[in-house]
Amino acid sequence: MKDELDKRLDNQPDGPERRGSLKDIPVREELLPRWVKGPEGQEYVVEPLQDYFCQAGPTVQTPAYTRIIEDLFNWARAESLWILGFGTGCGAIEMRPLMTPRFDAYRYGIQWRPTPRQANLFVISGYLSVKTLKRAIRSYEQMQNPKYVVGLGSCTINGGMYWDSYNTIKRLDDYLPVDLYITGCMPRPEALLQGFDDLKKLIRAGKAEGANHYAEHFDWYKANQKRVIKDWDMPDYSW
Amino acid sequence: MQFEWIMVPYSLLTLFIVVNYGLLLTALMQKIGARVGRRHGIPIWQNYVDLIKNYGIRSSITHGVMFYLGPVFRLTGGVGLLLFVPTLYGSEMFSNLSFAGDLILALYFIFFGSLGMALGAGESGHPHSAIGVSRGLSQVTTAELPFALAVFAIALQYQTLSVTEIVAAQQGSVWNWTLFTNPLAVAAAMLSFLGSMMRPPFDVVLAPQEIPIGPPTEYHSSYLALMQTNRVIFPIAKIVVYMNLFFGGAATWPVFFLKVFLIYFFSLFVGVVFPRFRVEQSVRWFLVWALPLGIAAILVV
Amino acid sequence: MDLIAMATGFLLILIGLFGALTNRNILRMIVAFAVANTGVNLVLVSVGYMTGRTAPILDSAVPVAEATARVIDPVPQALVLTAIVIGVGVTALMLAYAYRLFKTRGTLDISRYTDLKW
Amino acid sequence: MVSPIFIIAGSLGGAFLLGLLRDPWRGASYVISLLVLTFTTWLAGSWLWALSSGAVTPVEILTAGTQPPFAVNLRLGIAEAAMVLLINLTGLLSALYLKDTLFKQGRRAMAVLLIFSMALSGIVMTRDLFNLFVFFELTVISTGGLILLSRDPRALAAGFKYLVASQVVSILMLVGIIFAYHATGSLNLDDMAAASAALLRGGALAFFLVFIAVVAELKVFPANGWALDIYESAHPAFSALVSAAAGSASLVAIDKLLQIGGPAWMDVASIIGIVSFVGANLFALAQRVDRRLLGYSSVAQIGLILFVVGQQDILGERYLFVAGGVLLAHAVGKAGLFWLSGLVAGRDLTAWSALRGNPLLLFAFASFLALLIGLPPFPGFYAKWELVHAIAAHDHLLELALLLFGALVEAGYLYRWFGYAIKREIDHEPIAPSLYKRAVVCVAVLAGWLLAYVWGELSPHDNLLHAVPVLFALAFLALEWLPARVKNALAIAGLLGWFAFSYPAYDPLQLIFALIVLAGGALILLASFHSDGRRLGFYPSAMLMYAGLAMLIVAEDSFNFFAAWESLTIGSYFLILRGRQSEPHALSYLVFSLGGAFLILAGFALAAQGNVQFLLVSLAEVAEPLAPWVFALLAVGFMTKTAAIGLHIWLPGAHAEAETDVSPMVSGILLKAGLFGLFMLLMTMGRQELYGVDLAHVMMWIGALSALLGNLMAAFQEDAKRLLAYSSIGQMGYALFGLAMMNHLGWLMALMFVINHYIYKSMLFLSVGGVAKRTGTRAMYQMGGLITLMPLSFIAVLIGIIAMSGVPPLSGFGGRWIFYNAIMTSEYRLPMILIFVSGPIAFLYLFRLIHSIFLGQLKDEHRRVKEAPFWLVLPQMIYVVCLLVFALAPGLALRRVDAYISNFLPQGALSWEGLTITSEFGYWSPVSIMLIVGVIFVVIFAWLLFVNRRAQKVKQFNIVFAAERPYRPETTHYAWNFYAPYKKALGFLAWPVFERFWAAVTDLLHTLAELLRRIYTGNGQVYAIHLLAFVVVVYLLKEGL
Repeated sequence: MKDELDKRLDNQPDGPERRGSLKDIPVREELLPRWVKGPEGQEYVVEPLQDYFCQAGPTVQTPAYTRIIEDLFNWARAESLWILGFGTGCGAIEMRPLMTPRFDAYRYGIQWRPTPRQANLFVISGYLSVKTLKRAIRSYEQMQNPKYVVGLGSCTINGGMYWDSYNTIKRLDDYLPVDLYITGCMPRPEALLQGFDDLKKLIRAGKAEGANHYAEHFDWYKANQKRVIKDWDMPDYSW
Repeated sequence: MQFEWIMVPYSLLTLFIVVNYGLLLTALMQKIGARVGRRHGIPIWQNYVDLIKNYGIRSSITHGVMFYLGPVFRLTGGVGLLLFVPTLYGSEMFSNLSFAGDLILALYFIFFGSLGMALGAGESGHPHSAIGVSRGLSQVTTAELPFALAVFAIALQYQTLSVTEIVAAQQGSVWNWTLFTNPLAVAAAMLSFLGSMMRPPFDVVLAPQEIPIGPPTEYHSSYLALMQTNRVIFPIAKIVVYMNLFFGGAATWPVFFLKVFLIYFFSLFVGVVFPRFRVEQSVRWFLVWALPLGIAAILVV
Repeated sequence: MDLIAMATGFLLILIGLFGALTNRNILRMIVAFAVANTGVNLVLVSVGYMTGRTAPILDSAVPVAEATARVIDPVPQALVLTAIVIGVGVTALMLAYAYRLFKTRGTLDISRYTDLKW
Repeated sequence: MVSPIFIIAGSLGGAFLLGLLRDPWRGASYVISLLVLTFTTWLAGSWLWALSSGAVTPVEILTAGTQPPFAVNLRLGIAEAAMVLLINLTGLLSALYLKDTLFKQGRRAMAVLLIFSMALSGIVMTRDLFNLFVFFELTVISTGGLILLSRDPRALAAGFKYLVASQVVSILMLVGIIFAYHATGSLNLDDMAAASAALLRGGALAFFLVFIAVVAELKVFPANGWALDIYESAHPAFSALVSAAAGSASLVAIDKLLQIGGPAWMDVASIIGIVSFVGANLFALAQRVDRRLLGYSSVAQIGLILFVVGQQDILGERYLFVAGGVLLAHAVGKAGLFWLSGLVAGRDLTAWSALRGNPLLLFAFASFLALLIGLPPFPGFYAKWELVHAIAAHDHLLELALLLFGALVEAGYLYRWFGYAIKREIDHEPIAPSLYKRAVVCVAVLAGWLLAYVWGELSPHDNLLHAVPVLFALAFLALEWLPARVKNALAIAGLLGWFAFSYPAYDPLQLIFALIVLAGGALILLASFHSDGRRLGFYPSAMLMYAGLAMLIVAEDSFNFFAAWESLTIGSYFLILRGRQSEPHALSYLVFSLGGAFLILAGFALAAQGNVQFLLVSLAEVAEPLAPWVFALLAVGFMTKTAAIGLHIWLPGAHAEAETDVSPMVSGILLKAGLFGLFMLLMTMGRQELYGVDLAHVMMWIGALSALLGNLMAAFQEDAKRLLAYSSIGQMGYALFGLAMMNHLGWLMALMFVINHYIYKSMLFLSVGGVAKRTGTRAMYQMGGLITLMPLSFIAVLIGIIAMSGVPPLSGFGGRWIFYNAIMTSEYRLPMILIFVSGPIAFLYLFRLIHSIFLGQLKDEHRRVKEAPFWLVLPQMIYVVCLLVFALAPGLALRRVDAYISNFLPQGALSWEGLTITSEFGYWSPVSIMLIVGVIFVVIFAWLLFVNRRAQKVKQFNIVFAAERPYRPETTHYAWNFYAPYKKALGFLAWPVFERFWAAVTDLLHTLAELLRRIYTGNGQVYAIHLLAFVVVVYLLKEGL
């Protein structure tokens, strides 16, 4: 079956190249090009990665308006931190108290959103296994510019106690542009609040341009990501 | 009444007041809800910040034309509903564009935004959006029912479909309010009101996390900003209808603010007390508890 | 006299019909129908019979002038003649059928010929 | 003139002459036989011509130079001449048809054939009882001979059973004759009739015996097993003779006897007839073999004519017209079908699909069936019209019910058969190539249409074959060789031309309906430009439907109304049947429609009280005890067409399975016929009360229930076209509800629904049809994401669903607004609740429709589909424009109608001042709404475009998926069982209660037929016992009565 497909792919203009690139990385079966028969009998190849996913890469989004408006926006971004509700590691447990009466992060304009589309802050909560990294990258890329990454706990800085683990990444900044680390194992909720406050300052100062940094150094990040993620089964940039 | 150009600035003024009031009111309601949980909750101006933030998001994606238009439909629905109903009784300035149609127009225009939004959400291709729409539509079939019956009942009662005339008939004394002249209809309508406010126990449509947040799952940045704008206008526009029909309307802005607050508060109050219903539970609940009230209302009139 | 004839005729009809309906053998059925036909003919004749009159043959014994008063009704007699002829024809036809039926199936049992039903 | 005695003498002479010929001279023998039959046919024909033109008077033919009763005499009047012509013509045609067989069998067989037709002619003409017996016996003997023409070995046994039965019959007859003679002293029928009092007093039994013997010769149900065997096994040409000629002759004989028997015996004949009609039709339901089915049908038809014969006292001078109409239609139709069956190789009903390759024979088949059932324009239609009117006028209601029930069952099994022919796999054996056999069939078709014309001329009504729309439709039969596109252009021109021509004559209400039917029909036909080839059968059917509709709206009397109703029913049946899987649905459509039509017929007949020309406006004058019943019958009849709940089960399948351009026709246009009928009914009869129940109130409930359940069931459909079909049920429910409110605005609302439903349902069916055409499926969950590939279809659906859901600013809102104003003055409030419930449910199915097809995930196999064909899209776009125009200016259409309705219901008219429409209770300004909404929308859209100008277009899998990615589009498209929670809550309301009910009814009928027909054991003796038992039972009942 696969040979058959190869043959047909060869007949397409850029078939051989594409096949080569496809063969470099292990591709999940559902993402392999396949022959499809239309209702009127026409046959054609569907290439899931090309056809289902937008292939464009991220671009640097410069501030669009005058300085004063951008400042207003930066203030608003700082005062309206919407955290993606995605606990990537054990540190997620420390975020829950922030919603409770004792810490009540809502007071500071910090809220949680269930979808990355609407969130602008991604808290990587502790160690990040390779498997989760893939999901984290995808979620990060699906957030809209400007977006911020906060590394929570030592594990995101240097691997922490998992520094020699076969399964976790050591330095989060190699994979995603981190705006701020909150150290500790685990950092207390108070530390988190302090961290968010620092993040706000960065944002207000216009220094939290991680998303643009990511776009600028996209190839570098991607290479790093692909080095650890062996079963890369998605487009390079997940819109 | 006929159209006059002066209506445009007047309507914009209404809109401006309602948007600002809505932004504050929504935050206040959230704060009250937070207080029930012994929290302080968001700052009162938080909605402004969120709104500006969302307009300030630099990038966005689109899934297609309908996706793009969905929030436009949504906000048009909210603004239109607000402007089709006179906001203040007896004020020519705040009668808005109500010359275009009567109560029935308002009743049906409620669906305009939801329909457009549902279509936009549908084009995102996200299954959870579709699931949310499916739940929302299912729920609305019975949730709107007692309200429709109540409207019919009071239209019969006052023998008119004109909102202004209905309000006029309730003037004079508090006891002239429909609340007291036709309590059955009001009870039915207020139960229906609960169902349309997207608050517990009838908020499985949004079900955060399960289907992330239902129809708007894919919406973000300025789309979301438009929807947030609608989110503050639309409930108030709807409450204005309720206020005019059942609670004597409002002749001045302070009365307006108060009544809108109280009606809104009713849904919040119920929401913080009761847990969430599943869709079929809420469908049955409206049929079993609210519908008989509505039927009784039209039979008694 | 005529009553006896008529009764006999009816009896024959009944016997014939009974025979035709109870015998499965086709030939027996045909014979039974012949009996019934005879009965019918007897009835026909007996209806036309009038006591004390003579046969409706206009010869020297019965002058034409007295015929209406002296002969029995001639019409039934004529009918009987026709009926007998027809009866013979039908009987012959039935026998022909019986013959051919037997040739195709080798049996004369009418209950065997039920390919067509319902 | 040549004496009619030569009809008998000629045949007899010919038979003797054949006896003199030598056996090998087959050709000469055959020529002689044909010449003889031609001669007798000509003779009978010339007499018929002379008699009917009044050139001569009926003749008495004396024999033996003596006056009756001393010698046999014959008589030839106009009826006898027609019958003799029928017999000899059938004989001639059968002889032609039998050419091969006769050549094989030789001169004896030919002689027997001549004797047979001679004997039948004799039965018709003779006035002597005993002579009648002789001719009967001759028939028996020749039948015995002719049965052997068949190559079927089973025919032999059948022949013998026949002889056994005829022996019994002849015994009865002879005994009867002699005693009858004894009682009256004469064998002459006229003398006996004169002395009937004496005969009936003294010789009641004698008369009974003769009577029952002749009745038995008619092969009445259930004493007719032998006859059925003959029909099944004999040569079809002979069966044609038996059914058409022998049956007719026996009927003439029974007619003669009833001159003696008088009214008392007429009743007996009626009862036997109607029992035979219903019973045989019922048994026929279970038949799978074509000729046996035709046998049952023959028995039923003869029973019907016997019933007519028995009703001659109340039919009066129209007796011959009625009896002749039914009899000739039966004879031609049945003979034609038997001849046709000789061309078909297989004996199973489904083997008739072989006809499909031959349009001419298929047309013949359809014509014969229509003849049998009595559809317009055939004689049976005129005849049944008068018959039903007569019996209704005399309050024979049970007979009326049985008659209509039997006819319905008959139509059911005959059209099921037609469905097999059109839809089943083509049998491998083709139809026989014999040219002369086909010619015979064609002659029968011609005869059928000729009779149709003659009966039209004879009837007191307008001849349907003079109606221009019908002729226009029939003209397409002659134009079938043209390419479909040319025919389509002709059809459109015809519709528009007729509209322009009739335009001045319409009143506002008719104008609205005419606009929808004719102009709207033309618009839908634009879509038909899409199909190429010749599209055989489409245009005659479609134009017949349109012709019926066009005539319906201008009909002034009940006859024309009903004729139009039947035409549109038949036309649309053929149309629906064209769909690929539509066989069972077309059948259920037809059965329900005809059932409804029969109710309408009964209603008109009751209302008319014997007056066959009954103006529709006179419905208003129907008196009290009758009026509510008339109202109920008509209303239920019309509601069958609008698919009111309970009578709706035919609709989903019929509309969904129809072809792409047929669905909008039958949904957008055809359903309106029922509404038009209801309009007509309510305008003339107004409110009616039955047992203190206001029927309008009942209708309101039915309308409300239809709206609710129609919508609810639509929400649970997976098939897009079925969804639309169920939605039609709901929409028609609204319209019915509006009508039943019996107030000004209610009617206006109904009318608004008429217009709106036409526009958006036609549009939706076209777009969904186009999508289905491109994707090759109708299951919505298999589609998805087609918005970018089929944007125009999407726009059509989008506009359609906004309009349909009643959301401002499109035109559906106008309907809702009028609805709310209308219910303000309604007397009843409870039914509103159901309407209120059903309103939001419409959103469910509408959203599902657009979402599952156009939004969501695009499937792999649809990645390359193209926009629907141009000709399908064009009308959709026109509809979009129409909707927008109608949304802006509803007054264009409604203003005049509003004024017109005021003639009937003056209270509550709308005011159309300026741009605002004002009612007693509220106001509504369509243009302002549109402008306001438009301006707000544009402003917000512009703002969004400004702030969101850099949006990145992404593809279908670029969605947030809980940090994962979708797997396949099929598993990501949420579409199947879309309203699962809703189904959990309210799904029980959509249980197919009515489907099961009607299925149980049909199952019951079939099971009954299957069980009871086992009395025909196949044993000749049993048949003889049946016969005797029948005689005894009839006698006992007669005496007991």
